[in-house]
Amino acid sequence: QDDEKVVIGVSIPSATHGFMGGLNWHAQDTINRLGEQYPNIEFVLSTAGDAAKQVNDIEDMMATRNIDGLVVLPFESEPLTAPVAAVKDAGKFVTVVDRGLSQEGIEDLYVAGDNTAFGRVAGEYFRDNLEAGSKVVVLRGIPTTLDNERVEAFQAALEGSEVEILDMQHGNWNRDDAFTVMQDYLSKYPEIDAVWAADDDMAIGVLEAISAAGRDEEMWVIGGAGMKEIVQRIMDGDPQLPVNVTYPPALISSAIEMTALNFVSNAPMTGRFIIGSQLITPENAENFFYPDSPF
Amino acid sequence: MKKPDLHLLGPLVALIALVVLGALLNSAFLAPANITNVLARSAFIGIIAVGMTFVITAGGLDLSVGSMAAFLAGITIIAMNAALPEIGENWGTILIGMGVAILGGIIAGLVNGLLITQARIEPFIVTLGTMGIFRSLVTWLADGGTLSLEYGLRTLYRPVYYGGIGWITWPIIVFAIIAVLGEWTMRHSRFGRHVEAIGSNDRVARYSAIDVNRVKLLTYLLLGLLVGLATVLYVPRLGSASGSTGVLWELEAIAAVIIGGTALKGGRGRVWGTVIGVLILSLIDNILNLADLVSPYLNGAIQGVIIVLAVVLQREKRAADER
Amino acid sequence: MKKPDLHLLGPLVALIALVVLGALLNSAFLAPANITNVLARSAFIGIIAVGMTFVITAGGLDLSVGSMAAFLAGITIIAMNAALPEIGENWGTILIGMGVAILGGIIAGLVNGLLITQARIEPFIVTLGTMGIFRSLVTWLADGGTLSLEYGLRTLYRPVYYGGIGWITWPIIVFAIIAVLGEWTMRHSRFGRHVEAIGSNDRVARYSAIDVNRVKLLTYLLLGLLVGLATVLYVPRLGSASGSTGVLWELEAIAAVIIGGTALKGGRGRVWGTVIGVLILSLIDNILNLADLVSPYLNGAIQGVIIVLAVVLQREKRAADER
Amino acid sequence: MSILSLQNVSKSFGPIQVLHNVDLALEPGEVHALIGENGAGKSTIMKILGGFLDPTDGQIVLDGQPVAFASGPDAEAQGIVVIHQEFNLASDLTVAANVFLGRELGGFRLNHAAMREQTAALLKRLNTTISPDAKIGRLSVPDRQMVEIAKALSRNARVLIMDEPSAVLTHREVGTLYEQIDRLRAEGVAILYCSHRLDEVAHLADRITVLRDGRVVRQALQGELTEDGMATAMVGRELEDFYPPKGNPAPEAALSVSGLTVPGRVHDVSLQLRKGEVLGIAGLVGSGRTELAEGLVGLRSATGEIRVNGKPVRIDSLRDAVLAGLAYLTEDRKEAGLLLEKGLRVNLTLAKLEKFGTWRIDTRAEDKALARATQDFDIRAKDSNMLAGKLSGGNQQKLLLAKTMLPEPEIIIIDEPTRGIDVGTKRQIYAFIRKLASEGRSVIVISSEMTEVIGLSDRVLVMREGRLAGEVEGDAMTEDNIVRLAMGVTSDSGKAA
Ligand SMILES: Nc1ncnc2c1ncn2[C@@H]1O[C@H](COP(=O)(O)OP(=O)(O)OP(=O)(O)O)[C@@H](O)[C@H]1O
Ligand SMILES: Nc1ncnc2c1ncn2[C@@H]1O[C@H](COP(=O)(O)OP(=O)(O)OP(=O)(O)O)[C@@H](O)[C@H]1O
Ligand SMILES: [Mg+2]
Ligand SMILES: [Mg+2]
Repeated sequence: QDDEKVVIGVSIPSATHGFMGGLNWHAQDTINRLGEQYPNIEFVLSTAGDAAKQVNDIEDMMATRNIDGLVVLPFESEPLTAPVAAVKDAGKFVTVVDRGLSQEGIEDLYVAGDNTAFGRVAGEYFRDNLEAGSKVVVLRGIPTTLDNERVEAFQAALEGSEVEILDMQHGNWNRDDAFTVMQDYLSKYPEIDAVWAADDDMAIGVLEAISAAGRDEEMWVIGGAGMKEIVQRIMDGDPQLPVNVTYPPALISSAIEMTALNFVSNAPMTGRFIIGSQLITPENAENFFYPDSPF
Repeated sequence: MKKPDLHLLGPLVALIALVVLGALLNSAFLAPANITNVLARSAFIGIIAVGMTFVITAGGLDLSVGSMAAFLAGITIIAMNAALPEIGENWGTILIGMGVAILGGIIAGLVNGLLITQARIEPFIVTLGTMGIFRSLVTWLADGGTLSLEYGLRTLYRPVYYGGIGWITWPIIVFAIIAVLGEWTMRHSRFGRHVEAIGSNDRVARYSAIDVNRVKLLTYLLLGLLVGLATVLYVPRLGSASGSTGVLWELEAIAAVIIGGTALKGGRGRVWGTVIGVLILSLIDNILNLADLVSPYLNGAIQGVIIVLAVVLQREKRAADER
Repeated sequence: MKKPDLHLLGPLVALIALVVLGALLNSAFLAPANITNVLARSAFIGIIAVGMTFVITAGGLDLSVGSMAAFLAGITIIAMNAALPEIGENWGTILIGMGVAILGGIIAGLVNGLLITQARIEPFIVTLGTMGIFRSLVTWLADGGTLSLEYGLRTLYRPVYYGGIGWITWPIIVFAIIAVLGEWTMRHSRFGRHVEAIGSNDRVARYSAIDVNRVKLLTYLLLGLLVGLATVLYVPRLGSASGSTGVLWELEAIAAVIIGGTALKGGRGRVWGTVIGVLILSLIDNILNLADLVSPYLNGAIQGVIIVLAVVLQREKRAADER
Repeated sequence: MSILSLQNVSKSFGPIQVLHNVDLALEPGEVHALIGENGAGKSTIMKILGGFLDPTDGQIVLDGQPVAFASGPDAEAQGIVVIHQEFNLASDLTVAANVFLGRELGGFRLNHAAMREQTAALLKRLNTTISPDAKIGRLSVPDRQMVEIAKALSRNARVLIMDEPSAVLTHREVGTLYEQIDRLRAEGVAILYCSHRLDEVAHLADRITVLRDGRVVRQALQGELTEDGMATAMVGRELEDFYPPKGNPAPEAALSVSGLTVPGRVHDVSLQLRKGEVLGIAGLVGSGRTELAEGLVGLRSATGEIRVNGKPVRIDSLRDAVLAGLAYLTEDRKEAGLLLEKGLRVNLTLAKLEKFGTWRIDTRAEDKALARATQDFDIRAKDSNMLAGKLSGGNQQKLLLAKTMLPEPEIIIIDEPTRGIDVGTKRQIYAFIRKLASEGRSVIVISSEMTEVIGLSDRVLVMREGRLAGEVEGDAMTEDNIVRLAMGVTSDSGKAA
C-alpha cells in the first residue's frame, strides 16, 4: 500500500425530497464507513440545490480540493455534461450515477437505476391486475426528464389495455402537494380504481387523502422507490398497498464503493451497472427493508 | 364600517368570481367535501398569514415562516416520539407535542424579533438568515429524510386535522377563530392601533410614547405563536416532517396578505382581506386541479395571471388617490 | 467620496473576513483558478443584482428575475437551434441567440414595468405573478424536461463563459463593466439621481418635474436587459435550460442588494455595496466547499448565520441615524 | 398689467367647497400678502396658482391669457415657483441634490462641483452654515425651510409663491428672508406671501388680500390696514387683549433638572420649573432647545438628574416621562407629530389609548373626545372622517396640541406652540396655556417668536450653543436682552452682529 492520499469527490443533489434524502443518507453512511476502512482515501461530499450550484461544487473540488476521482449524480444531465467532461479531460476517474450524461463515453463507471423500467414495471402491474374499464389517476414528480421517462414508460405499458388514465398532475415528489392533488382527484372523480403515485413520499400523502375521504376500500396505491414505511406495510399485507417498485437510493453506495475500490485494489472498475427496478411483493419485501435508513 | 372599503371589495369580487368559475367548471366544486378540503387546507397558510398581516402592517417582513413551520413540526414529532415511552400513547403525549410547537414558535419568533429590534438588522436579512437556519436544522434532524410520528400516536392525533363538528373540521374552526380574533385585534385593540401607527410612521409612534420596539417584537412573537399553532394542526395531517415541508409558505402567506389589501410598506392592515387572499390562493389551486386544462405545466402561469387580475380589481381606488 | 461610508465599510469588512477565513481553511483558496471560478460564477447574479439595485432604490421590487432568466435561456436556446439549419454552426447563429436573450429581457422588463406603472399594481404582486408565468412557460417549452443547445453550437459558444483574457474570463469582465457603469449611473447620471429621489419620496420627485412612471419603467427595463445579458453568459456555461434553472436567483439578488447597504424601502442605492454583497454570497458557498463541515445538511444554517453577521457590521451606523 | 391672476375661482374637494369666487391679481415688483384664518383657503389658492390643483370653477390668467396648468412642474416651466407649506424635499438626498432635483446641471455626467458650488453660494446668501453635502434627513426643521427657500431662489422665478415660509424660522433667519424678498421685488418678481405673523405682513406687503372661509373679504394697499385691522378683517370681529395676564407661580418646583447633557448637543443644563409657571426658552436655531426638551423626555439619550415634585425620576423613554406626568409637543408635526395618512380620531388618541377602554377601544368615546377637542382647540375640519394630512397646516397644529394635551399632563413642554396658527386661534391657545398654569400645572414654552415668549412667559431662559446663556424675568424680559443673550454679546457695543 502506498501512503499517497487519494481524494474522491462526491457531488449529489441536496435532500429536497424523500428519495434524495435517502440517497444523501446512504452517501454519507458509505463515506463514513469507507473512510474508516481506507484511511488513505479522503472523501469530499457536496450537495447542490440546482444544476448551476452543482457545477460550482465540481469546479471547487477541482480547483481547491485536488480530487482524483469524482462520483456525480447529475442534477440534470444536459448542463452537467460539459463540466464533468472537463473533469475527465483533466485525467480524473469519473463515476456517473443514476442520470446519464447527454454524451456517451465520458464516464469510467456508470451506476444507475432504470427509469424506464421503473415506469414499465408499475404499468405492467396495473395492466395485469386491473379489469378492463378500470380507472386510474397518476401523480407525477417535479417536471424533469426522468419524470417524463417514467411516465412515458408507464403509459406505454398500459397501451392497448382497457385501463383508462383519468388524470395526471404534478405532486412534485412532495407529501403535501400529493395530498392536495389527491384530495382534488377524489372530489373530481367519483370512481377511481387505482393510483400510481410514482414515489413513496407522494404515496403517503395520497393514502392520507384517500382515508380522509373514507374511500380506502375502493382503490389501491402503488408508489415507488421502496421507502421503509411502505415496505413495512407491504410486508404486513396491506391490501391498499399491494406492491411497490424499487429504485434504491442505495445505488449511490455501490457507486462510491466501486470508485474507492478502483483506487485501492488493482482491479479496474469500469463499465455500466444498471440496477433494474424490481417489484416488491409481500413475499420478497423483507429483502428490501432497511430499518436504519431515514428513507 | 359605513362605506364599503374598496381595498376589501376588490379581493372579495375576485373571490366570488373564482367561486363562480369553479362552480361552472365542475359541479363537484360546490360539494361540501370539496369545500371542507379547500378550507381545511387553507388553514395553515391562513393562520400564518393572519400573523404576517401584523408583521407587515408594522412595517416588517418574515421570510422564515415556512422553514419555521417545518422545523417546529420536526421538533414536535421528535418530542412526541421521545415522550411516548414515558407517558404512553395518550393525549398527554400529544399535549406535550402541542406545547413544544407553540413554545418553539414563540421562541423562534422571539429570535427573529430580537435580532430585528435589538440588533437593528433589516427584517429581510434576519428572516432570510433564519429561513436558511430553520430549514437546515430540520433537514439535519431528519438526517435528510423524513421525521415520522409513531403510528399509534398518529392515529390518536389524526382527528385534530380530520375531525370536527360535522363538515366543519378543526382546522377550519381554528382558522375562523384566529381570523376573527385577528381582525378584532387589528381594529379594536390598542396593540392593533399601535401596529398600524408604527407601520405608518414609526417616528410619530415613538413621539406618541409607544414602545416601538416592544410592539414590533410582539408582532414577530405573535407570528411565531401562530406558526406554532399552524404546526399543531399540520402534524396530524400526514404525521411527518422533512426538509421539504412548508417550502414557499412564506411567499404564499405574504402574497395572501398583499392580495388582501394590506400595504407592503406597512401602515394599513386588513385581516379580512388576508383571509380572502388565502382563500383566493387555495381556490386557484383547487380549480386548476378540478378543471382539465391545456397542460399542467401551465398551471403556474394561470395562477400568476389570476393573482395579478385579483389585484387589478382594487387598483381604481389607488389611482384616484394620486396627484 | 471624502469620508468612508459605513454602509459600504460594513459589508467590505465582512468580505475581507470571509477571504481571510477562506485562505486559512485552504491554501488553494487564493489560487487564481479558484478566484476565477468564484468571480465568474458571481457574474450572473451580480449582473442581475446591479439592475435590482436600481429597481429597489426606486422603491420597487422584482421577484421574477430567476424565472425570467430561465425563460430567456429557454427561448435563446430554441432560437439558436431553430436558426442552426438556416445559418449554420457559426457566430451568426450565436449572435441571433444573444439578440433574442437581450430583446426578450427588455420585453419581459417592459411587461413588468408597464403592469406596475400603468396598471398600478404592487410590484410584489406583479412580479410574483410573472415569476409563476415565466417559470411555467419554460417548463412548458421544455415539455417538463430540458432544452439543450445543439452540441456543435455549444462548443462554439463555450468560450464566452470559459474564455477570456488570461485568468480573467469574459463573465468577470462583463460583470466588472456592468458594475462600474452601474455605479457611475447611480452616482453621476441624472437617471440615477432621479431613481434615488423617487425611492426617497415620489411626490417630491413628481413635483420636481421628474417623470416618475418613466423612470420606474426604465428601472424594470434595465433590469430586464441585464437579466438578458446574464442569460447570454449563462447559456454557454450549461448549454441548457429547464424548469429548475435560476430557481431562487431573485432571493439571492435581493439579498445581495440589501447586504450591500441599499435600503429595501428605497431611496438609497449602493451599487458597490451590491457587488460586495454578491461576492459575499458566492464566497460563502465556495468556503463551504473548501472545508469539510459537520454535515452538508447544515450548509444552509451556516450560510444564514454568515449573512446575518455580515449585516450586523453595518448596524452601528443605522442606530446613530435615528432621530 | 398683472402677471398672474385668479378670476372668479372656486374650488371644492368632493362635496365641500373651500373657495368661493376668488379674485386675486399679482403684479410684478410687488409683494402681495394673503392672510386669513386657518383653513380659510390660502394654501389652496397657492396650489391652484402653482398648478398643483385645478380650480373647480373660474379661470387662471397668465400674462393676459387664460391658462390651465397640467401640473406643478408645468407652471414652474412658466416661471411660477411655489414654496409649499409642507416640505418638498427628498430626505435621502443631499441639500445640493434637492436644490437641483429635476434640473440637474451637467451634460452626460452630472456636474457635482457646479451644483455644490451654486448651492453653497445660495446658502451663503441666506446666511446659513448648512453644508450642501448634508443629507436632508439629518437637518433640523428650520434648516430644511432654509433649503426650501434656497431651492426656490435657484429657480429664477417670475412669480414666487410662498406659503408661510417664516413659520418655522427664527428671528435672524426671518431677517435674511426679508432681504431676499426685497431683492426679488426690486428685480420685478411678483411675490405672493402668506403668513400668520401680521407684523411681518405690515412690514413686507405692498398689497393685502384677506380671506375668510374661502371668500375674499378685503383687499387693501400698504398702510391701509393696521395689524389690528387685519386681525379684525380675518376673524370678522374685534379681538381683545392678545396675551392673558401673567400668573402667580407657587414657590415649589414641579420639575427640577440638573446637569442635563445630550452628548454633542446640550451641555450641563440645569433648570427649575415652578408649579403654575409658564417658562419660556428662547434661542437661535440650533441652539439646542429641541434637543434639551427631547433629552428631558427620553426621546434622546441624555444624562443628568431629573426630579418631579422633588422626587428623582429615571426617564429612559417617552413612556417613562409620560408616567412621570410629562408631555412633549414636537416641533416637527409632519414627521414626528401626526400620522398624515390616518384619520383625526386615530391621531388624537394615539398617545393615550388606555383612556378609551382596557381591551376594546371605545370608538364612541373617541368620537366624543374628538368633538370636544375640535371645539376646545377650534379645529376646523369640514368632515371629521378626513385624513389628518388633508387638514390645513394650522389645523394640523391644533390637532397636535389636542393630542398632546389629551393625557392631561402635569408638566407640558411645548416646542413652537403656535407654528402656523392664525391670530385668532393664537389668542385661544395662549389663554389655554395660561389656564393650565393657573390650574397648577407647569408649562415650558420653546418658541422662536420673540413676542410670544415674552408675552406668555413668567420667566425666560435663553440658550446658546447647547448651554444656558442666561435667564430674564419681569421687566428685564425684553427682546433686546434676549437677543443679546442668544447671540452671546454682553454689551451694547456687540450689537452690530
Ligand atoms: N385634499 C384635500 N381634501 C379635502 N379637503 C382639503 C384638502 N386640502 C385642503 N382641504 C380643506 O380645504 C380647506 C382650506 O385649506 P387650506 O390648506 O387652503 O387652508 P389655509 O388657509 O392654508 O390654512 P392654514 O393657515 O392652516 O395653512 C381646509 O378646510 C382643508 O381641510
Ligand atoms: N440627527 C442629527 N444629525 C445631525 N445633526 C443634527 C441632528 N439633529 C439635529 N441636528 C443639528 O443640531 C442642531 C440643533 O437643532 P434643533 O433644531 O433641534 O435646535 P433648536 O435650538 O431646537 O432650534 P429650533 O427649535 O429653532 O429648531 C441643528 O443644527 C441641527 O441641524
Ligand atoms: Mg395653509
Ligand atoms: Mg427646535
